[in-house]
Amino acid sequence: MQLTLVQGFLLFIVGTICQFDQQTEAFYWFRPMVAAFFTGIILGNVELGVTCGAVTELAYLGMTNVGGTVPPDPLFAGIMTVVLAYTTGQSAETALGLSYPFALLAQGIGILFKTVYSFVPHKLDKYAAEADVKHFNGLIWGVTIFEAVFCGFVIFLCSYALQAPIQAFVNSFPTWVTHGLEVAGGILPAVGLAMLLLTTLKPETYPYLFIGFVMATFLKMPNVLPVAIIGTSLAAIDYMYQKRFDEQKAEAIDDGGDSDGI
Amino acid sequence: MQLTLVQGFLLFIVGTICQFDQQTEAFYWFRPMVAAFFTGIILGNVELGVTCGAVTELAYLGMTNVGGTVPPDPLFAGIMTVVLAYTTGQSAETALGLSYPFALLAQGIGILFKTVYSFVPHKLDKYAAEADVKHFNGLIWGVTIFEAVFCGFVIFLCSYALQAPIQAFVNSFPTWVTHGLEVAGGILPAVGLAMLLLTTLKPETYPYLFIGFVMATFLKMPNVLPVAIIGTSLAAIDYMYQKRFDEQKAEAIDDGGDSDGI
Amino acid sequence: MQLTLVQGFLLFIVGTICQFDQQTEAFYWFRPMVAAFFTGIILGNVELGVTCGAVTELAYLGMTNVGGTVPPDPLFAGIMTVVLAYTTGQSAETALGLSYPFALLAQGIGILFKTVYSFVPHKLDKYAAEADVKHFNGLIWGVTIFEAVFCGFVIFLCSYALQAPIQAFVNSFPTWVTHGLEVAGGILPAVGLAMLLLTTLKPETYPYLFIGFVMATFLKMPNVLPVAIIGTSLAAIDYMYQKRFDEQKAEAIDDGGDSDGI
Amino acid sequence: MASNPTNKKGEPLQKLSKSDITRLGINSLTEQIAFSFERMQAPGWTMNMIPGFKKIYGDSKEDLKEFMTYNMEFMNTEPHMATLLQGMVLAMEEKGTDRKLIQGVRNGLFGPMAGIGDSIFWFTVLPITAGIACSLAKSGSILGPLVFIGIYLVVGFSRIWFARLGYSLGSKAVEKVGTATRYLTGAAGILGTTVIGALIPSYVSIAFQKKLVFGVGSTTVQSVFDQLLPNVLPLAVVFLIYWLFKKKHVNTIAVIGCVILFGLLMSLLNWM
Amino acid sequence: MASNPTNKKGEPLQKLSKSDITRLGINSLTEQIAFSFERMQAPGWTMNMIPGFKKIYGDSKEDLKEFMTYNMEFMNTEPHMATLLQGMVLAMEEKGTDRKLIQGVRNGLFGPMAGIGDSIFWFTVLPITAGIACSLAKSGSILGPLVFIGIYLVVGFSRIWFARLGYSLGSKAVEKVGTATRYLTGAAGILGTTVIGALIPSYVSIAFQKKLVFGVGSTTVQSVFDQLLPNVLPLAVVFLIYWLFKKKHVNTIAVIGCVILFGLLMSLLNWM
Amino acid sequence: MASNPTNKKGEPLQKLSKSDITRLGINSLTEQIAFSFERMQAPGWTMNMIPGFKKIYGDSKEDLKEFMTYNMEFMNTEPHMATLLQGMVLAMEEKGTDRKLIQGVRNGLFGPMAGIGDSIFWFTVLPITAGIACSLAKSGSILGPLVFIGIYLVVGFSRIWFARLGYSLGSKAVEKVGTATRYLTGAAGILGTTVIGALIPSYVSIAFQKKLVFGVGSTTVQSVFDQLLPNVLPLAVVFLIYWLFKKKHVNTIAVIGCVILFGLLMSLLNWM
Ligand SMILES: OC[C@H]1O[C@H](O)[C@@H](O)[C@@H](O)[C@@H]1O
Ligand SMILES: OC[C@H]1O[C@H](O)[C@@H](O)[C@@H](O)[C@@H]1O
Ligand SMILES: OC[C@H]1O[C@H](O)[C@@H](O)[C@@H](O)[C@@H]1O
Repeated sequence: MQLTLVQGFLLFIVGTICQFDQQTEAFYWFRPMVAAFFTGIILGNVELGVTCGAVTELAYLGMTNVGGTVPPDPLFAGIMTVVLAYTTGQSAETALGLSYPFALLAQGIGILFKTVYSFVPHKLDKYAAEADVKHFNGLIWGVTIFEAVFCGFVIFLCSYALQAPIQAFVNSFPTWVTHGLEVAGGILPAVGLAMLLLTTLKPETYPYLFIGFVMATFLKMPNVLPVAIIGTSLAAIDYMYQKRFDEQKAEAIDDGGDSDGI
Repeated sequence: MQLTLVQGFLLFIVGTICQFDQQTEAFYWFRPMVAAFFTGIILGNVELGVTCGAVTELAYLGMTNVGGTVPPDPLFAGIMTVVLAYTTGQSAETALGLSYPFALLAQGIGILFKTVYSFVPHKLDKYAAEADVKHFNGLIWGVTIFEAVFCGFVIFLCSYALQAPIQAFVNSFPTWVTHGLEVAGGILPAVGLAMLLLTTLKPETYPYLFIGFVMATFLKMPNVLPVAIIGTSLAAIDYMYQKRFDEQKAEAIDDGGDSDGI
Repeated sequence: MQLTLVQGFLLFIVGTICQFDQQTEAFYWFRPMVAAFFTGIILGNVELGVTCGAVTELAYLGMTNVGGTVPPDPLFAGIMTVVLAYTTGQSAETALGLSYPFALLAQGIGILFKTVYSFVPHKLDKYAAEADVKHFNGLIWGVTIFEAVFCGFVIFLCSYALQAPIQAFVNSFPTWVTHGLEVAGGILPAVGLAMLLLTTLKPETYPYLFIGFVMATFLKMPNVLPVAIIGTSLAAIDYMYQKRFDEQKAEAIDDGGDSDGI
Repeated sequence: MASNPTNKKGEPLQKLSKSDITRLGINSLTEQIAFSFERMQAPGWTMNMIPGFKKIYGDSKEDLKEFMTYNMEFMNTEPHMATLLQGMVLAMEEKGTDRKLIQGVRNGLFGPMAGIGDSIFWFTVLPITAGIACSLAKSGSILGPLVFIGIYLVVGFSRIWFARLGYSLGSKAVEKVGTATRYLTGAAGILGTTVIGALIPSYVSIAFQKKLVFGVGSTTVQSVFDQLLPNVLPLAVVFLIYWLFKKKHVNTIAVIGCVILFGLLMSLLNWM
Repeated sequence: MASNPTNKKGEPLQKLSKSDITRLGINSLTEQIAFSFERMQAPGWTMNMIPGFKKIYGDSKEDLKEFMTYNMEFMNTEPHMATLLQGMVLAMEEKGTDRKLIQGVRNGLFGPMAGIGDSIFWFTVLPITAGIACSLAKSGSILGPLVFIGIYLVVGFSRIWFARLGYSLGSKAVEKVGTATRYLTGAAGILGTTVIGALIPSYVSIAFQKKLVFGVGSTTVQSVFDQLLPNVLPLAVVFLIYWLFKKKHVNTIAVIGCVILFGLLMSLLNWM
Repeated sequence: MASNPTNKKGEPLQKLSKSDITRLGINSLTEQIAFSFERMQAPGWTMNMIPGFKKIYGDSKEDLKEFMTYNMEFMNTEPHMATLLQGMVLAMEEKGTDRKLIQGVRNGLFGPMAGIGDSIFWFTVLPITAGIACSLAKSGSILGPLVFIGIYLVVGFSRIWFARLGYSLGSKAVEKVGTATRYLTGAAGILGTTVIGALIPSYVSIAFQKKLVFGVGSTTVQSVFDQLLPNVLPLAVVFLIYWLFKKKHVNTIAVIGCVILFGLLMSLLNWM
């Protein structure tokens, strides 16, 4: 099925809004679950949107921008999976595979913006030095909205305007490339996790990493909540000991002081 | 099959003895496993008694009177399940369901006694003030035996004398009521556990609750023993630290005191 | 199939080398995995050697000489399993069963040597008192090589020279004896473990024994590595606390001393 | 502690023999006799100790009066733990310890000790014994009940051992009693709480009907809870009731009533 | 701390009202606005606090200059934690705390707090919410996205609560802020690391092709790794990348590039 | 410690070079040579260190006599740990440390170190290596034994590293050696005990025959034990033997004899 111009335009709007949300991380509308739902509404097939959203959400769970990194884009993946399932009539799973290059494209755009925008803080420094709140805020909002609109426009292009050529380009990828990108996609979440370890991993926390790992490897859990429960429990136990250590010390000092009188 | 008068009378005796045991919690003869066994002997079908005892015991495992609460009565459940299986020829499982109202009846009686008997300690206070051991002990034994005999008699009524009308009454319950009581029965053990938490749950022990919960949820264990083993291990580890804290403190005080001389 | 004299002789050499390695525990060539491999090469059927090695290795995993004990001999088991599979044409598993008496025989020889050799250190004491390094080292190497060669020779006998009579003797065992020895073989590793507990089990480490036991009983793990990981994690956590205890103490002493001046 | 304590008649206190303590252990099989919501185990608690007390204090009515009166205060703990405490009380009486202190120890301990006792006897010994007996009994073998009865004979008479343990603990310096009980309640709390945590999923059963779905779509309600955390409903119910007890001071009977109403309602709605 | 702190104009500082803090919480929904690799969240971080700061310091341009300038330093943390820190900063500003100290607290905390925030929001809330929503959505029911949107509305506006928490923490004596944050980061580290440990096997997927065998024999390559330790490859990859970051100071883009090349190579070799 | 220690000839002690330590590591591949129940590893232990000792003390026969004699005392530990201890001993000899102290360190450590060494080498490295090798070898591939041999070459020559570690530990102040070894044995104990706990169910196999039932009923004997606690029999056997060793001081050969008799008996009765 083909998209109409109106649908293309509505996708531009949804894309812009969700991309703005992706930049601020305010309400998580950039996640496939939500973006695909909106896309489904626009295309007049809510069920398709919801189903594709579920499939894509699970596949992109590990794709986080923890530490300021930019992963294959979940927003583009969410929208394009629905669009491709709609236009090609393929299953959600197949469409998910086809949408992967678009997620990579958007990843590239994201990196570009976050690099180029390095000029922004320097300008802001100047406004700060003048306590010029108006220009300060203006610049901030301006560049953010520009990025959002830009991405919305790319979505418009991918889904409506340049549908044919983009798809042709995508289809020209040999299988080994597509598959290779998928393999890489499976490994990519390791980057986010390693990044996170930079802040949480210390000699004292090492043991807990392995406790979590062993739990997840050998227990059948529906999600990470039981591990979070155990993690919190272990943290609480440690907290109590640390507190007693400090109290002890405080008391010892007092007692040491008092003992003079004995 | 019908019960004979002799069998009814023997059930009265067994009921009285087991109920006395239920009040003192001396030998756990009030548990379905034992009571049903005795009932089977009386009815001349030991195997039936044993089988029904096993089924009922498992169903009433959570029915404890921890904290002085009164749950649906395991003793009545044990005896009546055998009686009903015997008289109706139904399977142990079905008889278990049919015996539930009797367990509720006995629960009511139990609550009544424990409430009404609140007059007893006041009398005992008086005897205590006079150091009148004879009356003191006499009253105690008197009321306890009375309750036991009363319950024995109710068992006699339920199983022999009023067999027909009671069953008619029970059968008049609509299914949704019986099922509703079953649902409630499934939840009731939570009362005993919550009660127990009132004494054991403290900021320091919270983490262990969740450790136990996660273990039981995700490991396939035949019973709670492995958790008790782990609980004991964790308690021992904590004990060693607590002890070191105290030793440390003691030493610190000493050292503090000694250090004057340096 | 029959073994040739050359093969018998080569087995003598391999047996001697591996037995020497068993006495020094240098490279673990005495384990069935390696010894059976060499035997397979000698018999011209490497695959048979490798397969028998795998089967035997797993069965003798628990047979360790921890604490200086002597278990049913893994080296003899490894070699004889291949030899018997080769000569009788039976499967590796059956050959493993048939080789068990040879492992027991070698166990006996091992115990004998380690007992008789108790005269050695007394002689060495004398050389030591004279600082006579040459005789000291000479005696050490002499007795060790003698034991290795002796065992190599027994292997030669079992596999080539006395093949027939030994097998006849072995076959004369009634089934209940063979099975009884197998039952005992299943229990024997408990001796090594109990021995090890003599050095590691203390009031402080008791809890960890049960943690390991429960993990292994209720988690499906391919080997003991996950437990070692958790054990290391728990050791690290304990280490951190112990260290803090000591620091605390040190500080307390200091502070106690300092407090005089306040 | 008074050196050479005497009873009110001025006679020196006597020592309890080992058989006195054994007798206490056997007596305390009836520790829970005449239980009522008013004072719970106080009657049996007091009664069990009278013979031992008389041995120590002779036939001084004055002393017995005081003893019976202060012991008739509210008391409730797990019966084996009660025996242990009774042993401690008699040991302290024998030393002529101040009754304020004895009362303090008793009142401070019966709650926490209930926790450990219940964890051990109600929540570990019972399910394991029952589990074994049921597995033997399933096919109708009388070995099942016999094993059950046998184990509980041992459990019952273990009170003799608890009486001795309590007596020897109570004979220690009061200070050590304090330290020992502090460690004991600490360890007890951890063991007890761990076991309770594990019992929640196996004792409490609450789940929505298998076929109950949300208005839209075909996902069942229960599957969503299972997706969140298996056994989350039992856990939630226990915490809800705990909270009702702790913060709202709702009484037990009312809670049981609510549970029954809830069950009926769920049944009527065909939700569970 | 100066008693009766004033702004540069000599006017006494004003107190923030509860609604000022609420407003801070709402403002901070845009804390990550204008993100760039150069200073990351600094622009949004600064912008969000301006209204509150003005309330305290009045329209003293001098003070605002200083405030905006020192806040424009590099900043990156998990957004909810940022809100909490913003609350602390404003509370400290209100007390006229030395800016060196404020900066110290901020710079010392944003890293560790990112750890806990990411563990909670990215790695616990997201997969659980997604899991539930997906299970509802599988059959096409709009309940799935609606639940997702609903939960994240709550998560979004929870910033109001984080702002209040931060503000009340920051109002404490500076010393206590120190102790509190030390305990917090300790606990956070443990929770975060445990969760990350568990995510490694479920988020990172790397395995050799099912049919890939060693040249000789028919044992598959992957089965050997599984024999050693299931999920050992994901674990190894995470540690490898961690090591590249930590010891070799490789930058993120380079690592991502290597991962992609590696994927292509494995695909070409038909190994994965 | 004497400043400028000398040998009996009055010559100053020499320093060991790195290659001397490497040589010690290689020598100690034969640490267990001439093993007998009388002194166990003493001969190899002594022999391995002679070259290093001669390097330090020159050709002073007097010193060598003393050295060889005190080292010929009973000694038994895990071979890699022995290497580590040898390194420590030579380092202390080099500093002219009092031999009483050296002996103290050695005798205090060889037991606990055996615990950790055995846990690591016998009970972790061996089963894992064997597991991997067997999975490769199952189908007859020579990769299995080759991998096994390869890993154990590394394990064997790791003694060089252990010698160095021991030497550097021993060079520290004696006091620090004490602290380090205390922490080491603490951690070792925990790791070792955990691993042993896990090995009990997988190494010790004891179970009643599948078809063995009690006289009455059809429940099998083994199912009752499984109902109580899976693997309870292996656990019980290990504790029984442990108790025989610890409390009854039964010797190993006697225990092995009993086990064999027990096995024959069970086989005869057709119980196992
Ligand atoms: O909970 C403490 C205690 O309460 C009541 O007295 C009885 O139900 C006992 O069985 C229980 O142990
Ligand atoms: O890792 C901290 C932080 O880094 C970036 O700012 C964003 O990706 C946030 O989502 C993340 O929480
Ligand atoms: O148990 C310590 C030690 O004892 C003996 O010397 C040998 O069996 C070694 O393999 C073992 O490591």
